Amino acid sequence: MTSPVVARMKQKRMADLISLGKRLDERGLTDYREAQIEIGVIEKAEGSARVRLGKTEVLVGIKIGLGEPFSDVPNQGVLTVNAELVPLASPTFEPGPPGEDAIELARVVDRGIRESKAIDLEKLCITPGKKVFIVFIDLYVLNYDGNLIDASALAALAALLNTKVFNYEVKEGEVQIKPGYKSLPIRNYPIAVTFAKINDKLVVDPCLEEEQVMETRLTMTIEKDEKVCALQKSGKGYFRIQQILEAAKIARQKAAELRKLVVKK
Amino acid sequence: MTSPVVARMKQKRMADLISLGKRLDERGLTDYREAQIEIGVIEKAEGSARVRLGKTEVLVGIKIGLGEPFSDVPNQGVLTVNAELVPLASPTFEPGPPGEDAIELARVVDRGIRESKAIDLEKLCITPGKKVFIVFIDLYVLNYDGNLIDASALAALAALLNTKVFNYEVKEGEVQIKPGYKSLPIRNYPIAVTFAKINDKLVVDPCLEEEQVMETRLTMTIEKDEKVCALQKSGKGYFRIQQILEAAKIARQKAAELRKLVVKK
Amino acid sequence: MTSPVVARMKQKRMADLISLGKRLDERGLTDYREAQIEIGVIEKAEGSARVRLGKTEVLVGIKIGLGEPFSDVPNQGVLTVNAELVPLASPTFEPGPPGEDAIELARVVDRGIRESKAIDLEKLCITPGKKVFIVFIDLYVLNYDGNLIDASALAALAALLNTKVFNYEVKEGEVQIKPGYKSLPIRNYPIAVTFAKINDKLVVDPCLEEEQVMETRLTMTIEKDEKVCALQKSGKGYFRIQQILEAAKIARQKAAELRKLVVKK
Amino acid sequence: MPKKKVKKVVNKENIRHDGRKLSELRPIKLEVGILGNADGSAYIEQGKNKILAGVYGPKEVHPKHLALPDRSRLRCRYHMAPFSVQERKSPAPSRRDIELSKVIREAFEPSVFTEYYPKTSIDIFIEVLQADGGTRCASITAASLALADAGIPLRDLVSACAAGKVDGRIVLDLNDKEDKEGEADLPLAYMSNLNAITLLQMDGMLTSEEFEQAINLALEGCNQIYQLQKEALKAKYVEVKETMNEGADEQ
Amino acid sequence: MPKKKVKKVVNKENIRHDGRKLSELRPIKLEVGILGNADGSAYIEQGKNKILAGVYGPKEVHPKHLALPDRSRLRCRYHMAPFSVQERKSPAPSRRDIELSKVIREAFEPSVFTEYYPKTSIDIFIEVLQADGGTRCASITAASLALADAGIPLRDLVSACAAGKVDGRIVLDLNDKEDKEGEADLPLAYMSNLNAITLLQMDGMLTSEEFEQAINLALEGCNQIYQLQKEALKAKYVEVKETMNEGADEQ
Amino acid sequence: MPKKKVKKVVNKENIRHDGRKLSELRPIKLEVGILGNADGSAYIEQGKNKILAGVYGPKEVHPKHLALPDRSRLRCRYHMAPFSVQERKSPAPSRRDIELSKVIREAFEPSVFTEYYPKTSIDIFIEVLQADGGTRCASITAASLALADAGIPLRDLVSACAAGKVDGRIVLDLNDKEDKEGEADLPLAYMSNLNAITLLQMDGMLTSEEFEQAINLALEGCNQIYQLQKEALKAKYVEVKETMNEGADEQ
Repeated sequence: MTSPVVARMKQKRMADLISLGKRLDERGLTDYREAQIEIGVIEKAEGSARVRLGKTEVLVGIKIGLGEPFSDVPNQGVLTVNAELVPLASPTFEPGPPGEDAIELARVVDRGIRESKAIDLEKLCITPGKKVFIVFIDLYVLNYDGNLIDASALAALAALLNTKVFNYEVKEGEVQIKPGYKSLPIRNYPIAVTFAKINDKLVVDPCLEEEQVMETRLTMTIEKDEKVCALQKSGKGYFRIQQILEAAKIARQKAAELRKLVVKK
Repeated sequence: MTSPVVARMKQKRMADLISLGKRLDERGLTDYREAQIEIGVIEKAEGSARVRLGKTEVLVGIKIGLGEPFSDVPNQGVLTVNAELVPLASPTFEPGPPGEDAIELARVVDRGIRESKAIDLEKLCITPGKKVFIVFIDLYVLNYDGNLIDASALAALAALLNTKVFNYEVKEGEVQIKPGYKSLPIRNYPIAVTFAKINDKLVVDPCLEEEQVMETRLTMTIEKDEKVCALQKSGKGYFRIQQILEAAKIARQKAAELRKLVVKK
Repeated sequence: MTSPVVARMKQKRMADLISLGKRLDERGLTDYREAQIEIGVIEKAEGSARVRLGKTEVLVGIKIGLGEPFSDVPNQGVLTVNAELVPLASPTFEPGPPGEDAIELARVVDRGIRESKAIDLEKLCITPGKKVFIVFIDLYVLNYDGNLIDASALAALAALLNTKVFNYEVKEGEVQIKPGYKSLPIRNYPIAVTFAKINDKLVVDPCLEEEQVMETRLTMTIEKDEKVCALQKSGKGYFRIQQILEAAKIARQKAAELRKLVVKK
Repeated sequence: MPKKKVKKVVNKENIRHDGRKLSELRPIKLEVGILGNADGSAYIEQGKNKILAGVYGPKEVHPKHLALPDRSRLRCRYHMAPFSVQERKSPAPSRRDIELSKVIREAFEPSVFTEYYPKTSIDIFIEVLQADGGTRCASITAASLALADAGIPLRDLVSACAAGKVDGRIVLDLNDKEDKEGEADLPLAYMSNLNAITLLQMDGMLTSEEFEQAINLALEGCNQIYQLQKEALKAKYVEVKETMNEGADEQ
Repeated sequence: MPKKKVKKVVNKENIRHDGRKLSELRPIKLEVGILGNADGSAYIEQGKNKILAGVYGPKEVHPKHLALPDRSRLRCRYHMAPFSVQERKSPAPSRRDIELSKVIREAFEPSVFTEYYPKTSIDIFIEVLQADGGTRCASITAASLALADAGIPLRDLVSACAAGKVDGRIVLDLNDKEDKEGEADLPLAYMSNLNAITLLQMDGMLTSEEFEQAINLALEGCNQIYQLQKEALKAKYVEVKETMNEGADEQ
Repeated sequence: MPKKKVKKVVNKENIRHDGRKLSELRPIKLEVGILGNADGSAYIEQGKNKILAGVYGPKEVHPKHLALPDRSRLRCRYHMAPFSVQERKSPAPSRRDIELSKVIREAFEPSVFTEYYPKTSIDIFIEVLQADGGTRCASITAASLALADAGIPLRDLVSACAAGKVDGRIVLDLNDKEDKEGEADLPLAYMSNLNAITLLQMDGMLTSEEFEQAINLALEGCNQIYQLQKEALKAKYVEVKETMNEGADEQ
C-alpha cells in the first residue's frame, strides 16, 4: 500500500500525462488493455466465458431454467442479469447483497443485451403465457482493476454465443427434457465501450488507478450495425455535448475491434 | 431549530395552558385543527384522497388487485393496509422497512375499517376459495405535524368512498377485465379520534409539539351508529378509567363532526 | 457475575481437575448430567417434548403440514429442522434471524434424524410429486447451560415418538382431513453424544463453564444398531485420531444409555 | 350460498362452551423464577396459554447510542414459538408481533422506576409456547412477575385481562374460540393500587353501555389476577427463605 | 402467431397521440416550498407525473463514519408510492429504484457546492406519487428546486428532460405509452449556464444521426424547463417577499 | 410403486464409474497466487470442482468492536457461484453455506498463529465456481495455500479430503454422484506434521469398523494432498524467484 502523499503525486502525474495524450501504462488514450477471452470454462453451466482485461477479470456463467413469462410479454422468454462483486476481487468489495455498484453494473450490461435484441426471446417461449425459458446471466467479478462494465459485457456476449439450450418436448402440459442441445438464438452483438474523463480529456478502458482520479465516466453500448443501444453516465462529474459526440465516434470504432474478439472466433 | 432551553420553556407553557383549558395555537381542548380533504388526486389509483389536518398531510392511495382468499374465509375479499413514514415527511423518519410506529399506524387504521365491517368483503369474492379482489390501502405520510392516525383514517375512508372496482367476467376459470367500473361496496364509516393526555388533561388532535410532551395517547374509532369499533392506547403513560369514559363521550361527538366531511359530500 | 480474575482461576481449577479425571460438579468424565424428559407438553403441536439436561432446557415442538415434495424425491415427505436460540435462554443470545450457532445446531440434529432414516419419509407421501406431509421440527432453547446438541437431539427424538399425523382422504385431487390420528412412522432412534476436549482430555456432556474453556468439541450421533450416522467437529481446536476412535467407543455406550430414556418408556 | 349455522359459544343459561360463567377467569397457574440464566423469570398457564417471560437488566445497552441519559431503556420482545398455534408460524416477527411488543413495553413503562438506572437497558423477553387467546394479557401478567423477580423496583405490579362480547353477552377472559367467534375483545392492563390503565386496545363493536361494562369487567379480572400474582411472589419468597434456612442448616 | 397490429403513436402529420408536436413538452406545473418540515421542497406535475422532492441538510451525518472530511455527503432516495403505477408496487426498493437513486444523486454532485459543508450530509428524498414516463427527469427538475429552496448554494439549477424515438420520429419528453411502444428513450440532465450534462442514459437503438439529434432535442427541452424552474423560484420568492411585507404590515 | 433399479457406482472389480480405484484421488490441479488484488490466493481443480480462495489480512477490523485484544479474528465466507451447480443457486447464503463457512473457519484456527496479530482480522473468501462433490475439502486445501501465499505464519498447511462408503465399499474422495448415491461421506481436514484433525463431519451410516477404515483412508488422502500443496507452493516460489531474476536482468 502506497502512502497518501505518494498516491497523490502519482495521481497528479497521471492527470498531467493524460493532458499530454499519454497514460501511465503507456497506452494511447483510446487503447484498450490486452483482452483475453476463454469460453466454456464452466462445464456445468449452459454457457460461460472468462474475460481478462489487463488485470480485471470477470467470469460469466449462464444457466437456462424454466419459468413463467411476464404477463405483458406472454410469448417471450425471460432474461435476467445479476452481478456479484465478490470480496476476493477487491479489498473494497464487501460480502452481502448487491450494492448500488453491482446493481448498476448488471443493469447496464442487461440494457445492452436487451435493447439490441441480442437474444431472440420469442424463440425461448415454450407455451405462451405459461412456460418459457429463463436465461440467467451471472456476472462474477474475480479481480477488480477498473472498467468492470466493458469486461462484463464482453464476457456476457462471449458466454451467450457459447450457450446451449436443452431439447424438450411438451407432453400433457409438462415440459420434458430430451437429449441434445441447440444453440441459444443470438442475433446481435452489443459491445460496451467505457470512457473516463480525466483532466477534461477522455480515455477508454480506464484501469483502477484512472477510475480513482476520473471526474466521471460514460459507457456507450454499440450494436452490430453501429447503432447506440445503451448509454450510462456514471460518477460525480459532467460531460460537455462535444465530448459525448466525440465519444460516440470512438465507441463505434472500438466496439468493432472488440467485437472481432468474440464473434466468429 | 430552537434550543433545548427554549423548547423546555415552551413545553412548560403549553402544559400550563392546557391546565387552564387552553392550547398554544388557541384551539379549545376538544377542537380539531382545520381538516382539508381532496379526493381522486391520484388518477392511476382505483381510489385516493389527500387529507391535511393543520400541517399534517397524508395521502392515501387504493389499488385493487386479484389474489387468493385466506383459507379460513374463502368467500371474502382481502383487505390489507400498509403505512409508510417516508423520510421527506419529517427529519425523524428514516428510509427502510416500516418500523413499529408505521406498523402500529397501519394496524390501527386497519382495525377501524375491518371491525366496523366498512367494506363488504363478501361482495369482493370472485370464485370462492380461488379468486378474490384484494384491496390495498397505502397510507403515505407527506408531512408530519402530529396525529397521524386520525388524518390517515380519515384519508383512508375518503379514498374508499372514492374507489372504483373494474368490471370482470369469469371465462373458463380465468378472470377477464371488462370495460367500466363499479363503486367499492362500503357500508360503514369508521372515524378515528385521538386524545393526548397532557398534565392529566385530555386534548384531541394533538399537534407535533403536543405529542412531544404528552404523557400518553388514546385512539378511539367510532362507527356510524356510535359504537366503539377500535381502541389503541399508545405511549408510556396511563389513563384512569374516568378519563377513558370521558374520552368515549367526546369521541362520539367528534367522530360525527369529522364524518360529515367525507360522507355524502 | 464473577470477576475475570476469579473466572480465570476457576477455569484453571476446572482444567486441572479434568487432568485428574474429575469435574467441578463431581461427575466422572463420561457421565451425563441428570436428564429429565417430559412429552406432550404442547397440546396444540402434533408432537412435543421438553428435555432438561442439568440446567440446560430445550423444548421441541413438531408441526405437521402439507406441501410439495422436492423434485428429486417426489415420493417422500419433507423433513425440516429449525433452531431458535431465543434471548431469554442466555444473556449471549440475541433476537433476530438464526446465527451460525443456531443453524449448526439445527443442521446437526437434522443430520442425525435424516441419515439414520429415523422417519419413514415414503410413508408421508400423499400424491407422488404433488402433495406430501411436511414435518417441521422446531428446537426451542429455553435455558442454555451447555451441550445444546445432545439435549435438542434427545428432545427431538422424544417428540417424534410422540407425534401424531392426522388422517386424511384425497377427494378430487384435494386432501381432506378426517377425524383421528396415526403415529408418525419412526424406525430408528439416533442419539447425539457430544465430547469436549479440555486439557487434551475428553469429557461428555459439557456444561456451559466447560464449553467456555474447551479447546474443541465433537458430536457423534449413533443409531439403534450402533452405527455412526452423523459427526460434527466444532470449535477452534483439533483432535488426534486416537481421541476420535476413543470417542466413538464411549459414544456407543452413552447413546445406548440415553436411548433407554426415550424409547419404550 | 347458505350461511353456516354457528353453534352458540354461550348457552341460554349464560354458561360458556368451556363451562365457565360469564365473569369467570380461566384457570391460572403462575410460577416465578423458573429460568436459570435470566435475571428474573416467570411462567404462566392461563387456560391453554403457556407463556414464559424472562428479564435481563438493568445492564449496559448495546449498541451504546441507544442509552438514555436520564433513565433505563425498556425493551420488549413478544415472540411466538412456531409450534404455539394451529398452523406453524414462521419464526420471523410478524407485524402483529411488532405491534404487541410495542404496546406491552408501553404497558410496563409507568410501572418501572426507570429513572433509577440511567444509561442502562431492561430487556423483557416473552415466549408464547402455546397460544389460546389473550396471550398479550397473560404475557403482561407473567412479565410483571419476571420484572419483580429480577429485583427491579416497581411502582406496582401490572395485571392484565381482557373482557369482550360473545353471543351478545359481556364476558371475561376470552379464549381463542371466543375471540374468533365473538363480537368484541378488549384487552386491558392495570396497576391496581394506582388505578392506572397502562394498556387498552379493542377489536370489534361495542355500544357505549357495553363498552363501560366491558372495561369494568376487565378491571375486575385484573384485580383477581393481581391477587394471584402476589401469591405467586409470596410462594417464591417463602421458597427462597426455606432454601436459605436449609442452606443455614447445612452450614 | 400473427403480430398484433400496433396503432401508431405518432400520426402522419407528426402529431402525437396526446396531441403534442414532436418537440413539445408535456404541460408542466412547478411549486416550490410546499412541505412543512423539509428544509427545502418542490412539487412537479409533468403530464400525469406527480412527484414530490424534499431536502434535509446540510446536517450531521448518521452514522458518523459516513462523514467526508472535505465536503458534504450527498444522498438521494428515489422512491415510488405503491399506488403510483398500474399494478401496485411493493414499497421495498427495486433494483431500478437503487440505480435511479444513484444516477440522480450523481446528476446533482456537479451542481452543489458540497465543499462548503464538510462532514455533513445533504439528503434528497424523491417520492413519485404518480408515474407516467420520464419520472427520473421530472424528479431531477423538482429536486433541484428543492435544493435551491433549502438555501443550498448551487453552481446552477439542474434541468432534466428526455428525448427519444417513436414511430421513427425523434420526439421530446416521452410519456409512458411512448416510452413503452417507442424505439428509444434518452434521459438527460443539464446545467444550462455551464453547458454541463450531468445525467445521460439511453434505452433503445439510435443511429449516429438520430443520436445527435436526440441529444440536441433533449438539451432544448432542458433549456425550456430551466426557464420554468426560474419562474417557479421567482414566484416563491415574490410570495415570500409579499408574506414578509404582510408580516411588516401586521407589525 | 416399483423401486427404480440403481446402476452400480462401483463395479465388481472395485473400479468406480469414473475409472478410479477405491483409494484413488481425483486429478488435482493447484495454482498459487493467481489473483491480482488479494494478499494471498490459490485455485484448485479437483475432478470437476473449480474453486478460488483469496485471503485479505491481517488488517484492521471493521466494525471495530469485533477486534480481539489478544489475537487476530479469523473470518471465512464459503460461497457458491449461481452457475456452479445444476440448478441455478440463489446468490444469497443458504443455511448450508453458513454452516460450511463456520466449520471451514474452525478448521483453520489451529493452523494460524493468530496471536501474532492482535486486533486485526484475516479474511478468507472462498468462491466455488463449479461444484462436483467434496467442495468443502477442496476449498480448505486451496484456502490453506492462499493463507501461505499471503505470508501468514502457519503451524502447518491444512489438507482436506473425504472418504466414504459407496456400494458397500470404503472409497476415497467422493464425487457428486458418489456422494448422492453412496451410503456415507466423511470429510476431514488434517495438519499432517502435527497429527491434528481440524475438521470432521459425516453424513450417512458406518459401522465401527467402517468408520475407522474411512478415517484412515481420508487421512491417507490428506497426506497425498499435502504433498501436492507443497509442490504448488514450491512452483510458485520458484516462479517468483525466476521473475525476480528476470527483473534483475531488465535492470
